[in-house]
Amino acid sequence: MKVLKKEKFPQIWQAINQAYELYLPIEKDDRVNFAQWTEGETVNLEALKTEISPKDVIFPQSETYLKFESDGKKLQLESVESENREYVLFGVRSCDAVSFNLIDNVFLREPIDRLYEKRRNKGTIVSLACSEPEENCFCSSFQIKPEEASPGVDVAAWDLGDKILWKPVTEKGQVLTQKFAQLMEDASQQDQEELIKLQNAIKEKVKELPLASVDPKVIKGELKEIFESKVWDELSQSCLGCGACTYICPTCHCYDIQDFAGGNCGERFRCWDSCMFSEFTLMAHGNPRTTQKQRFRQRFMHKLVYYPNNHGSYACVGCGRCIEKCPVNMNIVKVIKRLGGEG
Amino acid sequence: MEKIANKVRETARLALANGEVNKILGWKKGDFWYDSYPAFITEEEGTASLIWDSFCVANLSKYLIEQLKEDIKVGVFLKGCDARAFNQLLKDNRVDRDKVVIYGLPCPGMIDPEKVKKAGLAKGLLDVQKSEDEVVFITKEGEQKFSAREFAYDKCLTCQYPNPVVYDELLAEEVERNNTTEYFYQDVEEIEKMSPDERFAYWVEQFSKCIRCNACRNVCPACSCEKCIFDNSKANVAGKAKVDSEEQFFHIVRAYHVAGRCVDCGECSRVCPVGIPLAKLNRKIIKDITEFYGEHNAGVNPSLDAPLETFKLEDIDPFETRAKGGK
Amino acid sequence: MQRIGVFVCWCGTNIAGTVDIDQVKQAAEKIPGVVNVQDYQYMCSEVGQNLIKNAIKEQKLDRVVIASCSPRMHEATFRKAAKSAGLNPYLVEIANIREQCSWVHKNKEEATEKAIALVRAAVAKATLNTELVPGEIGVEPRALEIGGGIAGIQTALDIAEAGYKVDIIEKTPSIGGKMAQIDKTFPTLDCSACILTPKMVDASTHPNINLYTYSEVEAVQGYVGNFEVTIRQKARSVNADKCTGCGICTDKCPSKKAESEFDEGLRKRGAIYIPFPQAVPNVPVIDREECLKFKTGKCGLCERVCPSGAIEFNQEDTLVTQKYGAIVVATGYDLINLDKFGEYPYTEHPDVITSLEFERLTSAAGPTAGKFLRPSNGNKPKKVVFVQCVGSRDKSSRGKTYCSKICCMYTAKHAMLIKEKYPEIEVYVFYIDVRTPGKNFDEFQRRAVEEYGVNYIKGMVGKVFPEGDKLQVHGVDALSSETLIIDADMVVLAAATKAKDDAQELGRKLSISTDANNFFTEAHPKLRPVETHSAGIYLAGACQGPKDIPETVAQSSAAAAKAIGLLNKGKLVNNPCVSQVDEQICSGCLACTKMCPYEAISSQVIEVKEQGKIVKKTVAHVNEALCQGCGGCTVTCRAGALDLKGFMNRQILAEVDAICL
Amino acid sequence: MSLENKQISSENTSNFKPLIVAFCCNWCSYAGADLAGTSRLNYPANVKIIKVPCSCRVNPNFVLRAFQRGADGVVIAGCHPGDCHYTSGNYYTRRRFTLMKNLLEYVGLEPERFKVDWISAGEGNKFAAVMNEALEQVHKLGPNRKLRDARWKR
Repeated sequence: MKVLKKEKFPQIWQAINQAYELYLPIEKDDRVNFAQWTEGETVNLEALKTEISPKDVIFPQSETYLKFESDGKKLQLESVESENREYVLFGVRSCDAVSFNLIDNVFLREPIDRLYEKRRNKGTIVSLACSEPEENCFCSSFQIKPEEASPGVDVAAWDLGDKILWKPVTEKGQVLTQKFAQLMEDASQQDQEELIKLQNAIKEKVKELPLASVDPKVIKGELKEIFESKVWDELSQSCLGCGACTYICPTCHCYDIQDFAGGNCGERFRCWDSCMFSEFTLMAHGNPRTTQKQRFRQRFMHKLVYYPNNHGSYACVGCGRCIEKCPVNMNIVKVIKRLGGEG
Repeated sequence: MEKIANKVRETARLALANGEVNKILGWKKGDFWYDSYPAFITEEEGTASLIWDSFCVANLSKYLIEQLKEDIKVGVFLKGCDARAFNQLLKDNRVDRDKVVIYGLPCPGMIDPEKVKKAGLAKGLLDVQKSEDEVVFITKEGEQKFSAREFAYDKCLTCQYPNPVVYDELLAEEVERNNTTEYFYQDVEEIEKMSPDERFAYWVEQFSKCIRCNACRNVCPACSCEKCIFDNSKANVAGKAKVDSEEQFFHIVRAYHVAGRCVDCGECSRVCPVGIPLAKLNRKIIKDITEFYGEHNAGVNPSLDAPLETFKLEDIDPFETRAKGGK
Repeated sequence: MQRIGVFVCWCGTNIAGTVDIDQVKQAAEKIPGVVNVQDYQYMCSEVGQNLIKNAIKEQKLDRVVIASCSPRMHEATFRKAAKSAGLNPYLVEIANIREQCSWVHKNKEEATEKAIALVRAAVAKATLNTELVPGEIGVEPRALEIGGGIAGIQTALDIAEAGYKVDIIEKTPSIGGKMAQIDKTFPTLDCSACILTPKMVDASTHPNINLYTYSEVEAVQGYVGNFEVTIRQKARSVNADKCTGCGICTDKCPSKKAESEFDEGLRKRGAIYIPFPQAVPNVPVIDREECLKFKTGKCGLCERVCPSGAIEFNQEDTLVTQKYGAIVVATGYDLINLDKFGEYPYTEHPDVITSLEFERLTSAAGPTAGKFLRPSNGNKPKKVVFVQCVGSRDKSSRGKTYCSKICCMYTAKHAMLIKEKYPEIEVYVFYIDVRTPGKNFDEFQRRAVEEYGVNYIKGMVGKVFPEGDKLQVHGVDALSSETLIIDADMVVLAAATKAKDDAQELGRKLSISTDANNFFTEAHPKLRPVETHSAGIYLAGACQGPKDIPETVAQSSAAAAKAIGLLNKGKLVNNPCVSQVDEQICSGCLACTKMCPYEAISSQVIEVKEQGKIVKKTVAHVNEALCQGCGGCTVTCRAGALDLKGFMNRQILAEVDAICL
Repeated sequence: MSLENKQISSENTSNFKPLIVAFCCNWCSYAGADLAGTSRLNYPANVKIIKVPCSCRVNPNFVLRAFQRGADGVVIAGCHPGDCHYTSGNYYTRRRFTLMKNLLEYVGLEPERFKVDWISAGEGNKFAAVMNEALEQVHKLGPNRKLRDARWKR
């Protein structure tokens, strides 16, 4: 276990940036989001949640598959090799770190999504424990421990005031640590004690959170029964059908494939899509889900029923972003509660 | 506001009880102090959960498009901006006035939770109450009073129509808001003062934040098309790629499509999850329309022609470069 | 994939001199969808056309792009050729590489590059072209004549003679118009009434002509061949069927304060009146603003004296709707208001008159029974000054920039009429230029000078001062630079002509345009002088611009010929490039209906299936016969539910893309 | 994390060949362009015309699309107000693009890059003059990068 003094931050950002692409929560216009670090950016590790989840680092909103060029009537294809260097994603909260695993479940199982795999393998994830969980956090509802490193992260970190505690977890994490060890110190006994104190404090805070009692297990019954529940009619009424929730959500991972036709050349790319949109899964015959109720139901059935059936865990990490961002304050917590009979 | 809230509940209960309407659209309270959200009530007993507080910002009028597809009569609570939105929907032939009973709510201005959070007052906050020009934050530890203006949504600070412009029943006395128009175009003027390159840099930075979630469009009462051109892949006007030029295209066209139809509710800016100040585009167009064709407040009087659906022979002509001739 | 043929025309050296034809061909061959590329020296020649026809058949082409001169030149030619080869003519696109390329660019490399881009754009558009089939619409065999002056009468008679029904709408109580007010006509000096009144009678008695006098156009709907016009027949307060025209009522009417419109205010008329003795129809009308019965409720004398009980005080305006195949607009002109011409005290001094007032003063049927007397005192004038171009050729805001065209001639006529009757009266004419083109016109004017001794002074009148019972005319002789002061007894002003004040309003009802001076705009100033841009609506007479009688009559017969040609067709083929509604996408906001200049879009309620339920939905509906294909609605439609066939959104976007490569 | 490369390949300004897309109404301006041709009035070859029935057929989408695709300038030309073949189409054009032009300038486009003008069928001179002027101004400004799609290769 190492310790990294906060005063060393500028140095380490610079150092990491030389060897890797570095993604950090960066503050711009009062808003904090993950972005690639460049000299002079304001890094904000205090803000608990970035506005949008960091999933776009491992799964960019748009990604080109291949480019094509036509010389006269012959079409030449050129697959796009990711030119990205290895990258470090620093300051990921536990919930977001877990979301990566959930997306892995989809993309890294056969048939493996090569593009995703490649990008994912190039990343070293440094998590940062949540010292101050917020009122709309409910990660504990999904057994996520904000005080600990989530499975899958390469380095776990905790904020100890003027320094962070740095614990490599995986081999990749070790490599990263070794590369920049000269900027760190070994953690002292006192640091270890402080960590335990911090972790206990976080646990206490999490228990006190207003949404601590949210429990997706209240949703019981057969799939068909849940699917046909009257509750969907009621809940979906206020949904505007925008994709704000899906695009800020750390676990939503649906995408569309489109072509950009550029005359003599062009490219095929994938881009995020939202099940809330009317054109989602549009096929030649039309759309299987024609009403907002169906689309709304799809999103939550997927997160709370289908995905768990397929992968054994809920496709929600309780980050609370949708609670914050939904224009009409509809969110997964209201859905869980209502499906569990509350209401 | 609590007194009016009682009236809201009573009005809704009566309307359902005596069969005046089959459904009520109002607001309910959720888990948090700021969580006032749209409620759709068909049973008399359900009306007890209705509320009216400083967070009832969601505009209920656009829901009428879907709701009125059933053969029912709907009672709806509308604030000043919501009522303008309703009129715009009426003008666009999207709602049937005869199937709607409007309960007007003069609006004292809504409180922006973001501002509360930014001021560091959100922690442990249990309730927020507003009376006159004061806002009271209630926590376990006690109460704190502030000027309400400090926490009002930006859009409420320049609101010109706090009182509903259309209603069947007004549930409270009209409010007076001394919002001068002086600041109305302040944001627009600031941008106008920049050089073209500065303006472009400003907007590129704003637009590049866009995640294409369409919240701005979907919340907009002027964006009521059955199928938006941006949702129509056959229209071939925009892809979904996260590319600057497509974001610019989307936002410019969106602003143009609501030109002369925007009711200035500011919802686009409010709901944008990444904070793009979209209303500044709409305000620019409102400013230009006012300057060129005279004041037109969309949704205030739906019988007036929308500026882009009509013309005058003597309209200004910024284009004529040379006198006619040379035949 | 389409099978597109590209045909590049050399146009001799017109194109080939500046554009490298081979390069264009090579580039065209590479465009996806293009299967056949050929060039020829003159593609529009029979050989060239056969080249295209054969290629269509042999190569099974389903689209044709011709790179040649402007489509305005030969699009029709090539479409016809394609059609004869079995290809829908709307699958042909033209790349304009002559007028818009080879003729305006000198650099061969650049011109070739541009020609390639234009071909690419045409191919891109053609790829998305669809077969279009023009529809057929019937033609109502009846014409409407708006305006009952000489233009309207002539047109109506010509159309009626051809065997079609014609209705004349006249705003005033009688047909006849300005010509009826005129005393004599130039250059023959024959009596205006003598030649006009027989025509008026012909019109009123012709079995194919129906008069709506004292009537106005309320609304116009429909389109070429099928106009639906609502006519407002204003309440005459006299039952025309019962009235015998005996005139007792007009004699007995106690109110005699109104100024006679026909006599330009130089005579009074009763509240119930017949505008002039030869009026057609010879039925009086009650001026409700003057009538004591209407003003005070008392009187009703006319009702009591009428031997046939024709007076009907409670008559109301009636609206008649009638279908017409063609409309001729012949609403005529007016003289400008002289209020702003303070230098001539027209409004203050009774002896300063307009030329039209002069006509009444010299007319045998006029207020002075043809005796030329000063309106102020009834004495015979000794000196008369004519001032030309009062408001004509005047760039200031009070006047008109154009030449009123008729004034030089009628002033010469007026001068001669005075001299003919009263050789002792001195006559002066102030003029800027004397313009007398026209058969026997110049000879006519010269006679005024040479035979009658009219004093023509080149120059303008600065001011007219009333001085005792004289009018002191201060002018400048521009040729001698001398200042002239003439003690005149009368001053006659050749006031500029102007379009009718309500021309624009009528234009809007008819969807025809007016120019900066409110005269109706012809479809082409040279080649289509009597047509408007709205098919089936024609122009006759001074409503299109200042004209004298012979010109007016000639144009009227031309308009009649056009109208007859249309009515005679029986069926019309309409432009297939019209708007269409995608009912699935249409939200029914109907913004398009407000914008459409032809009222071609209406709303309709359709039933759609939504979630298994039948739901009623309002959508826009395009009347293809009305739509002229401007495409303005497509921009009003935010969702793109409206699109214009032949110029679809996708086609234009494809052109933009292709041009920007 | 956009698909775009950070920089649009920098074009050599000295060889800068501006592209101007001109939408011309069929009845006046397209005919005006033809007249410029029959009168052999020169204007640069970089002006490329798309024919539309009326200037009111021009959708703001088309203008934006042209800029996306690398146009350095866009011109809409229609009949003079009052002379519209369809009586009132260009009055709508005038309103629509008065607002649109201002909006485009508001988001940073240089005013010289987007023009609307009225050119009658008889104004071949004016057509050439308007195009020459547009080109000259755009040339001064250099290649347009605003609103442009980096994926599009001209």
